[in-house]
Amino acid sequence: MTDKHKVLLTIPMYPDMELTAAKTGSVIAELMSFNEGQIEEIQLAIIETCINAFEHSQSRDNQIVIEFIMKDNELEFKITDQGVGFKSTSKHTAPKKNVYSDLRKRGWGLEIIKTLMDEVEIKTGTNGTTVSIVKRKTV
Amino acid sequence: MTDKHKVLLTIPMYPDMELTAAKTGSVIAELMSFNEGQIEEIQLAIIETCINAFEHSQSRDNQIVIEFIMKDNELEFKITDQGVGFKSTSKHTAPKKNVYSDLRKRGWGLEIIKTLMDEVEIKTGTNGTTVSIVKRKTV
Amino acid sequence: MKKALNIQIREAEEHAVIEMEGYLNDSLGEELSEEAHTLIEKGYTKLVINLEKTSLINSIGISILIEIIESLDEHEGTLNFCGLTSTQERTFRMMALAKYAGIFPDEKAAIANL
Amino acid sequence: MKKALNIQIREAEEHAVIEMEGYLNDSLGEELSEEAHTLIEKGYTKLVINLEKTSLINSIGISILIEIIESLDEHEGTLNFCGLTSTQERTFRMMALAKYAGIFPDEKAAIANL
Ligand SMILES: Nc1ncnc2c1ncn2[C@@H]1O[C@H](COP(=O)(O)OP(=O)(O)O)[C@@H](O)[C@H]1O
Ligand SMILES: Nc1ncnc2c1ncn2[C@@H]1O[C@H](COP(=O)(O)OP(=O)(O)O)[C@@H](O)[C@H]1O
Repeated sequence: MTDKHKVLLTIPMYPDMELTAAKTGSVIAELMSFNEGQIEEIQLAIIETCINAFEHSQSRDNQIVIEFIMKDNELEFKITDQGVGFKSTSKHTAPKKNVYSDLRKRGWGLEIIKTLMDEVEIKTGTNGTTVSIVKRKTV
Repeated sequence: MTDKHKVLLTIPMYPDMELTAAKTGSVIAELMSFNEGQIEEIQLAIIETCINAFEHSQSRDNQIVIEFIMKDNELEFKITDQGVGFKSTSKHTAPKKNVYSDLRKRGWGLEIIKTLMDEVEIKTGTNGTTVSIVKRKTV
Repeated sequence: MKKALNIQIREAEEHAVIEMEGYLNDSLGEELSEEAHTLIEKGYTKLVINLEKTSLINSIGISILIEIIESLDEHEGTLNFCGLTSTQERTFRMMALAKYAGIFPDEKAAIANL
Repeated sequence: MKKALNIQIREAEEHAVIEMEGYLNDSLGEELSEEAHTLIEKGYTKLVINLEKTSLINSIGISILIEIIESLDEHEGTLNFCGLTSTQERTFRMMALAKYAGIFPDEKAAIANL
């Protein structure tokens, strides 16, 4: 894989900036001939990952770097912040689904990403977090 | 101006990749409340500048970096390649408009950019070229 | 003014329809929430939210939809959605939203099933 | 197959209309050029190019449009455009394309003025 197939985007942590990332991903996915539904899924995954970084990373430089890697049959995107990382105590579990108050509680972002994408890998530490996501053209 | 208002995009010199840059610019312009016509103009200017870098820069790293700087009333974008720069001999002049054969000849890119945008500045040398463009919300 | 741009309300005898345009995030979600609560205060207990022109919905937007379902439920009302993309429908089902609100292909069906 | 996706041809008695979807760059431009030349070979000298669904046109795309005007001119034909955005029209006028081809708001007017 050469740099020929990489796009790098740096956005500030700023309301609505996740849309810039999502739209950039959308055009790349379109050029790769993903279908409409998959393009929407990719946009959602980018949006949720960026919002998580905005909300939880406490990053000092207030920036997110997104690396898009176009492969023959899949799009990989790595979303990196230089924040404080995931709290080691908060093991992530999917929220319960039965009661409104549970429903309303946040905690759906990662769940949505995992459902819509083919691979999700989180590397996190006190120097920051990288969420690597793979979406394949055919499931 | 802080980094809060900067978006950085690196794309490979690869057919259609100029669309990625144009669409990223388009979302940024939309978030900044540029109108539809202006957004199209910004996209065209990005496309023409990127195509010029693809065609003329002879860049070794095959990359273009685009820096979007969002200001209150204007969008500035700087498009940089690490290529050989403009040929010092070829003073750029607008092509003639009377005869087909002249019409057809290339050489319209910069002309289009200058017509559609408010400011265009070219810094070029043997280490590469940066085209800085400003589009204002109101003329 | 802002409301007029992004949110349309259509009030009928027995029900009301809310239609939004754009990206359903926290800020559009807040506008939506205000509109919905105004309608509930007016006495409407049967609402349709038409998402045809809503291009993207993030998880914060979905939480706000859940809050509206909850408010309606307190008034023994009903909410139906229409105009979802297949991805939106998938997300709504995953988040069990579909248990508490109907999902219909178009506004006509959503209204008929209130 | 590719052609069917991006380019539509509508042949009438006296004229033909070409409509394209998407980004008019070198590759779509080449397809367009082929279609136009096929029509000219068939004897059509009055063509309309409908740009309503053409979202963006780069300078290479415009050069190809100029080549088509030139070919038609050799056959004493006429080309009219329709469906341009105001930015496209501005670019066309700047490049003096408007001197050699008509620009009309819609297909009906473009056909009527061939
Ligand atoms: N970039 C990040 N930096 C630090 N923590 C994160 C990051 N992304 C996610 N997290 C952690 O993962 C948790 C789960 O995220 P998510 O499923 O999106 O739910 P929510 O954002 O609603 O809490 C967050 O509450 C947060 O603790
Ligand atoms: N990024 C670049 N690197 C080197 N030369 C450039 C670059 N951009 C433009 N040029 C020079 O400027 C000239 C004019 O560009 P333009 O007006 O777009 O016309 P065209 O690309 O059709 O030649 C080009 O022919 C080229 O010599």
